[in-house]
Amino acid sequence: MNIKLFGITREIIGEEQLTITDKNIRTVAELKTWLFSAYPSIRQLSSLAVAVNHTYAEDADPVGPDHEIALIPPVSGG
Amino acid sequence: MNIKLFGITREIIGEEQLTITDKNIRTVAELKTWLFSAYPSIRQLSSLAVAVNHTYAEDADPVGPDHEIALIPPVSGG
Amino acid sequence: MLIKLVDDIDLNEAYHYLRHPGAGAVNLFIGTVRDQGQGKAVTRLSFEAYEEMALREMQKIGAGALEKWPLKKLLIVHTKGEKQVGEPVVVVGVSAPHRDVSFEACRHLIDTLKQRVPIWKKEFYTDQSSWINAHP
Amino acid sequence: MLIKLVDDIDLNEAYHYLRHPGAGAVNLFIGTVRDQGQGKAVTRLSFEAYEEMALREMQKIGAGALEKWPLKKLLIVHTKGEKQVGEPVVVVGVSAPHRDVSFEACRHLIDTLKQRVPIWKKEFYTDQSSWINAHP
Repeated sequence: MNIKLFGITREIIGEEQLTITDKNIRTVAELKTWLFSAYPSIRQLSSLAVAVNHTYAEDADPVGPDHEIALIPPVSGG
Repeated sequence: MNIKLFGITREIIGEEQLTITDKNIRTVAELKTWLFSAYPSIRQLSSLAVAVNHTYAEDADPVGPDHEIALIPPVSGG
Repeated sequence: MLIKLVDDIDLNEAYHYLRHPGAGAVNLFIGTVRDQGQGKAVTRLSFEAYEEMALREMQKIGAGALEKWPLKKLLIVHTKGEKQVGEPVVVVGVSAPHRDVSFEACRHLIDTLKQRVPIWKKEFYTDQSSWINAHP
Repeated sequence: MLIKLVDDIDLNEAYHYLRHPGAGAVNLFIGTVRDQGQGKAVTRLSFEAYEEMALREMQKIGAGALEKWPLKKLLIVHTKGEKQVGEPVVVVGVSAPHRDVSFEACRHLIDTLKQRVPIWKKEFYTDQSSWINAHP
């Protein structure tokens, strides 16, 4: 499963894309738990959303290799 | 005393400027009373203000030959 | 503060006037000639202004806004003469550090202009014409 | 509805897009690079966008506004890349029959854009830089 990274999450993780092979990650909530553990400084952000197929996803929404997944740290456009 | 006319008051009176020689007209209120009597259709306007020296004047303010006086029918700029 | 009566509105000039390094927000309101008025089709408009007094009232409105809000720049520009459907007739605008103030102040400028500035609009329809707001 | 990500904002294009014979009111909000942020002097900004999703969110915001208000036209244009102090970074605008709606809808566009659209601003100061809003 590939995860696109932007802004501060790109800088924290140090890549433009993260590849996760752990098959136990099947929901947005599980993905966030995994990220918080692997990259503790992500916890310090004001918020962290996950986009699945270009749409804001809920914690219970599924994630998998067929989805376009991205981390959305706090936005600051405008 | 000369009175500048704009918009619908210019059309009602039929002139760009009105000259009044009646010496009994010494205030804005007296000027309005005179106008309402001389040009009854002015009464039908939504409002009528009088400007003295480019400023909205009150009923009690003086008017005379040394002032620049104008009738201000309801404005509609913008 | 840019206050003037013009034949035609230049929006780029307006925006460039408002730019300021201390401003994060610019709000511009542009009033344009609508194709309908009083329930009839409008063919064109004409504006008449008591120019000296209109400029003075516009200046008072601008000065009042600069006193009330922390604005960087402010403009009020109105046209005079004949206007066709779709053409801009007035532009008001401000620049401010933040957007709240920019919306509030810009709204105040156009509302107050419409209440106080001695400019009169005549709408022409296919068969007649009317001075706007003149009668109840 | 004009929705796009661009290198540079063209305000004349924006205004010409919004013109409509049925509109009496146009409101435009332009966000610009301010010379201060987080209490420090800003030297420049950089915007990063998740482009496909940003465009999709901008389209949703526009569609929502067209449903809620009787707008004639609507635009949301954001820049990407590097911006200097004073440069415009976003323009949102609407045309509507009357001014009330134009102010309300334009305000809604910029507020919602700032909440939802996946674009990130990095401010550069003389000695460091910061992703805006990232931390509490």
